[in-house]
Amino acid sequence: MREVVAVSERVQETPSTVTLRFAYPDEARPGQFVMLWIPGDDEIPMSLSYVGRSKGVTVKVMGSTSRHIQSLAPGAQIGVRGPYGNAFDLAPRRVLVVAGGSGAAVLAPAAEAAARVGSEVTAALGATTGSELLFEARFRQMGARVELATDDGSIGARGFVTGVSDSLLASTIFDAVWTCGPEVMMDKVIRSARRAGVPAYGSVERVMKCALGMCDACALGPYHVCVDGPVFPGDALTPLPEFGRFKREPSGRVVPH
Amino acid sequence: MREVVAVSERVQETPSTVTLRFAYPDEARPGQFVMLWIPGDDEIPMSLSYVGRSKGVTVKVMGSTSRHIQSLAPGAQIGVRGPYGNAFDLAPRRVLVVAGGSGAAVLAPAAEAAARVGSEVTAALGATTGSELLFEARFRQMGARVELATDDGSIGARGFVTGVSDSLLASTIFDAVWTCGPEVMMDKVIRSARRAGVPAYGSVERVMKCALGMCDACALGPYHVCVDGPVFPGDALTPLPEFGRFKREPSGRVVPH
Amino acid sequence: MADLKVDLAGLRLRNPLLLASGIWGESGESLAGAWEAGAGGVITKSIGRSARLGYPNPTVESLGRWGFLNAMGLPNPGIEEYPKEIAAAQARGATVIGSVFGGDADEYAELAYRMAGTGVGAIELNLSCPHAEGLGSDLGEDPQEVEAITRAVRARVSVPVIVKITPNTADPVALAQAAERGGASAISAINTLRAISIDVRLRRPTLSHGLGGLSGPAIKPVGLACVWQIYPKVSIPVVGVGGIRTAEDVLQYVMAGARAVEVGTAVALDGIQIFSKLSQDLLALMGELGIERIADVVGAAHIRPAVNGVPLAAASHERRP
Amino acid sequence: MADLKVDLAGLRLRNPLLLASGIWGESGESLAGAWEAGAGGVITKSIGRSARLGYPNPTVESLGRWGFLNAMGLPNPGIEEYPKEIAAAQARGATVIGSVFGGDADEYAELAYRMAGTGVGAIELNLSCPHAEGLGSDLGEDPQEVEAITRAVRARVSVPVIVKITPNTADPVALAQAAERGGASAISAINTLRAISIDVRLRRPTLSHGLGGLSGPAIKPVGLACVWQIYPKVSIPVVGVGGIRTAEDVLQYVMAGARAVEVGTAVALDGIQIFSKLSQDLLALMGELGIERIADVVGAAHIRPAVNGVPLAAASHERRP
Ligand SMILES: Cc1cc2nc3c(=O)[nH]c(=O)nc-3n(C[C@H](O)[C@H](O)[C@H](O)COP(=O)(O)OP(=O)(O)OC[C@H]3O[C@@H](n4cnc5c(N)ncnc54)[C@H](O)[C@@H]3O)c2cc1C
Ligand SMILES: Cc1cc2nc3c(=O)[nH]c(=O)nc-3n(C[C@H](O)[C@H](O)[C@H](O)COP(=O)(O)OP(=O)(O)OC[C@H]3O[C@@H](n4cnc5c(N)ncnc54)[C@H](O)[C@@H]3O)c2cc1C
Ligand SMILES: Cc1cc2nc3c(=O)[nH]c(=O)nc-3n(C[C@H](O)[C@H](O)[C@H](O)COP(=O)(O)O)c2cc1C
Ligand SMILES: Cc1cc2nc3c(=O)[nH]c(=O)nc-3n(C[C@H](O)[C@H](O)[C@H](O)COP(=O)(O)O)c2cc1C
Ligand code: FES
Ligand code: FES
Repeated sequence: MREVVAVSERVQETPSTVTLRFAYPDEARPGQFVMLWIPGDDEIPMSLSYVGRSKGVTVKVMGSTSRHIQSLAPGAQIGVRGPYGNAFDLAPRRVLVVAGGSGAAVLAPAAEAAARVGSEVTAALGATTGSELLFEARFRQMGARVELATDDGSIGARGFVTGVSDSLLASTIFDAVWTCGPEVMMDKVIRSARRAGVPAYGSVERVMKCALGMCDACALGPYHVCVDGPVFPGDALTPLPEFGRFKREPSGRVVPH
Repeated sequence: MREVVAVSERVQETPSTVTLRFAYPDEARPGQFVMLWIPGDDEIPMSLSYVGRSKGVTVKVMGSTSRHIQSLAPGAQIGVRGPYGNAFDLAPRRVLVVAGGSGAAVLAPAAEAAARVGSEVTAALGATTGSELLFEARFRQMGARVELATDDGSIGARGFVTGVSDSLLASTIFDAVWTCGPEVMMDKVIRSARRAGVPAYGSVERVMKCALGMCDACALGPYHVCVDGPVFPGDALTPLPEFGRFKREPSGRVVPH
Repeated sequence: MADLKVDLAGLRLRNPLLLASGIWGESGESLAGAWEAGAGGVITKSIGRSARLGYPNPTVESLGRWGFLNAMGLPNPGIEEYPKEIAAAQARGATVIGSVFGGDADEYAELAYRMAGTGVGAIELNLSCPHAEGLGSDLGEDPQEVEAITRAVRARVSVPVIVKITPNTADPVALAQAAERGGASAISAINTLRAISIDVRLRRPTLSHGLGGLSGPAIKPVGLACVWQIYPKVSIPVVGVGGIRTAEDVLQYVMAGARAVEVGTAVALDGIQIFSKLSQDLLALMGELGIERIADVVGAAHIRPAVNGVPLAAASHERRP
Repeated sequence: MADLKVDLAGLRLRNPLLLASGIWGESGESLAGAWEAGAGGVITKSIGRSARLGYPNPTVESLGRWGFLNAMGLPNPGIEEYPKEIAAAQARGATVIGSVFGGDADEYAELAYRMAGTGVGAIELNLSCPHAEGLGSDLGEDPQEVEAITRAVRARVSVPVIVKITPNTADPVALAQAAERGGASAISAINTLRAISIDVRLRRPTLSHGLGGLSGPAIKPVGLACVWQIYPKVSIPVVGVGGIRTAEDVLQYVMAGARAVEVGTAVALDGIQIFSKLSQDLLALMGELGIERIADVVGAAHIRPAVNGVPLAAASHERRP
């Protein structure tokens, strides 16, 4: 059930990304998300980028609500319900994290938790440009090996992060790959991991309304992202005709992704 | 919430009194009552005369529903909800039990439980005639000293049971008196006990509908018999102008007792 | 220190928490007990012309923490007998509101007149009992009847007249407006929801009357919606009823538009201490939220405030098609 | 071995447990999933003429185990797009019932006609959405509209037409009888109850639309009462909906008069396994109670049986005034 909480801290992570912190009592695991309500505006799904007692979401501007969220100052009241969905399995000894854009928001707490229980973390982070690289310092702080890629080459390798992750997969042995980002990117990462014989897990996004497995807004093949996901094994995602190609708009109509 | 259970045993205790046994899971303490529903007929309050897992009620014919209950054979389905109300405090070392008519129904399990934890039980049982004496054997079996009185003198002392209890109170030291029966009788018992310096407790009856402390049908002075009773300290009962004199009919109208 | 006093259509209440009709309402001593336990006013059982036994038991079915089903069948001692109960409660200082039910406008008017004669602070017209054929709700579902009954009562009594409406309707606003046209001083909403429970082993309803009324926490969102709908459409005060068990429930009703509330089922769930508990908790909650007087936030949820400094007109959902 | 098959107005169902409209109903794969999880039939999301986004979030408010408030706002991809979803479900063998909503009789008829063209086994007319102005319930509260809409639909389609009625009415029987006069093959009851939830800290409703509909266990006694009232007053079958979560709930609805039931909120509370669980539990319960076929006990609670051998006429409560 929903709690109304006050924003305790606002951190501008990159020019387009802001983290809001707030106290929210329910326990959460990395990978899970909350429904975040801006009273008077929309309620949207947001992965938890911090899962301790002081929770956090890291929001990229996409449209009016995410812009509204970014404008919130400490003290602003927001509605939070959840956490919902499943989490990353924190077992792998050597994990490769592949993040595109705000995908690092959900992967950072998972990697942190894995590192805390002894996993070796390698992070491939991608962004359009250097200033948009999210949580680079946070990954370094947890002791991860960090490789960067930017579309404009301003920092790290020029081009997509899949280039970086492909060469990591070719050169290093991993027990799992975790990825979050645009679906075409995740699709590539999952396929490369499969070729390297490494199980991959991707966190996917679909329109969320109830977040309770009822309204069907988040239908993805036979799954409901809100309860069966958002984290899926790559082998479940790649066979889906819609993965990387189609999504449903809020009306339920299928549209290109 | 109500359970539908089957009558497991029917015992004709006296010509006018029948015990029905049935399995009912909820824990109960001696003094408490249940609401007993005869499907298609009324639902009426009945003290538990047996409070173990196999519970029991001991019913005297008063009108059509009690007659209907008495006609039930093993296997018959009845609705039971409860137990409701408070219970006798089982602490007294030496307890005098004064039962008029079916009053023994609720006093027997209380005396049994007290005897089991080491109380000395004395029982003064009264009835119109010898064959109507209820639970005499049961009191003897628990090791109680038993004194009898009948209106017609067919067994024990002739006259009201209050004669017997008065002389017991005069001759013996008790730590408590428990009584159940007609209110004029209980009123006398309570007053005698007070004179003897012994705290008395009486189990009283009023019309019950909800048994939940809501509908006010069982109002007795400032009390609701269903939740504040049915067991009251004598000192709470005797000051009430209605005790022994008035009751409310199902409409709520005050009528002579 | 926050203040719980409210003025309900001229009736001054020390707090907005009224004992709902039909709960602890048959005996004057019970009414007095509820008053002394902290109720801001006590509403009597609904009283009719002559004594009614009500339906045979079972008259109540418990749904645990969710509430109850009941079909009491309007038991009451009749208007001849009842004034002495009111007198007993008044002698102890209670603010009493007299509830009446009848079969037509004349009967309501006559009963209200006699009820007013006892010196009650207000009259509540039960136009909403969901399980008594030809009485209460059967009339209360029809706006024309509601208006006619209210008008007939209004003509006979000078104390405030509260019309209690049914949620078993397509349009609670129409009923409330009809009552207002008829001269009602206030609306109370809601009575119980038409409901039933069936035992599958016995293959029959568990209440002797079959149909009954659902009360308690389960119906709170429905009562709240009725108050929400009615409040902006009438200019008389609204009294909220249905499922109130916590101070937050009270404040939800107040913000939906209620100037006072009635508490029924919670008395069975929590005991009569519910009144002092609600008062205390309400004061604490008001303190926490910076609310000084109940009256200050009546209907507050209807004013769409700027949230977090962002005026709502700019928010996305007011723009979407 | 007890048998769960039922015939609903000519539509053969392998069991009486239908997926309620609006739950898992936007995608053909979800419908197929519910079918494969054991539903006896699946009802689509209510479909309109063209794509509707629905209301902005929050569209749902959880009340825990009691159920939900929702005001989805009838999101749907429109009747142009939707047939491919139905085809996907049918390709997996599902018995599909197509739900439609509209703004007037012509629109309902047109939509039903196009829906029937997809080969659905039956049509359900959503005349009962409590939170969409000018659609659904606004029409469905008026018996004349219900009759006219049903008649218009009946004239265009030959499959069974189920009319889903609202509980937000004084008289569910009048609505059901209107549907029957209009040519309905069956009645389904109920849709959600008009309800709201308010946050006292934010001083505003928590659903973006304000008013919403209450579903889930909290409303079971109300849905059951509607079925109980309607069953003896129509000669077409009734489908029970509202708060069903256990086999006992199902049997209560059946004994109140339902030939089949719909399950909505329980899918969110218990997962889609609810269908196989209900089937198994229902078979076990029927075995325990000596019931061979669902059809044998439809409406059984209306027949006052002799209890414990004592014929009811002799029982006291039938004699009391
Ligand atoms: C499980 C999950 C976790 C997410 N985690 C994050 C995160 O950590 N950080 C982050 O920046 N973003 C996250 N998102 C995406 C975020 O929810 C959308 O960016 C946001 O809803 C956009 O809203 P808007 O009003 O700003 O944009 P709009 O202009 O309304 O829409 C832009 C796009 O956002 C998507 N969107 C809109 N409404 C919803 C909705 N109700 N549910 C899902 N998608 C919607 C649609 O694809 C739409 O085309 C997550 C989404 C999901 C499903
Ligand atoms: C707490 C309590 C415990 C009781 N325990 C026993 C018991 O152990 N054994 C026993 O034989 N009797 C007991 N009674 C009394 C029993 O409930 C009544 O005798 C019974 O209700 C009579 O019903 P009837 O239909 O046979 O008689 P009716 O002809 O209906 O009425 C006869 C009298 O019974 C009383 N009565 C009727 N209906 C009710 C009702 N709903 N609630 C209370 N009293 C009613 C009235 O005083 C009435 O005048 C108890 C009553 C109470 C309140
Ligand atoms: C046992 C019982 C008896 C009731 N009797 C009456 C009555 O006589 N008159 C009336 O107007 N309402 C009566 N009601 C309705 C309540 O006053 C109230 O409107 C309803 O129960 C909803 O409030 P609650 O959820 O707080 O109980 C009765 C309710 C119950 C539970
Ligand atoms: C999220 C949600 C969406 C719904 N959408 C529809 C709908 O589109 N059409 C319809 O007729 N009923 C709709 N309903 C009502 C359900 O079909 C059902 O009548 C109601 O929820 C009561 O059943 P339940 O308690 O089993 O959920 C919806 C209910 C919910 C909870
Ligand atoms: S968001 Fe409603 S089913 Fe997933
Ligand atoms: S029987 Fe209803 S209050 Fe006691």
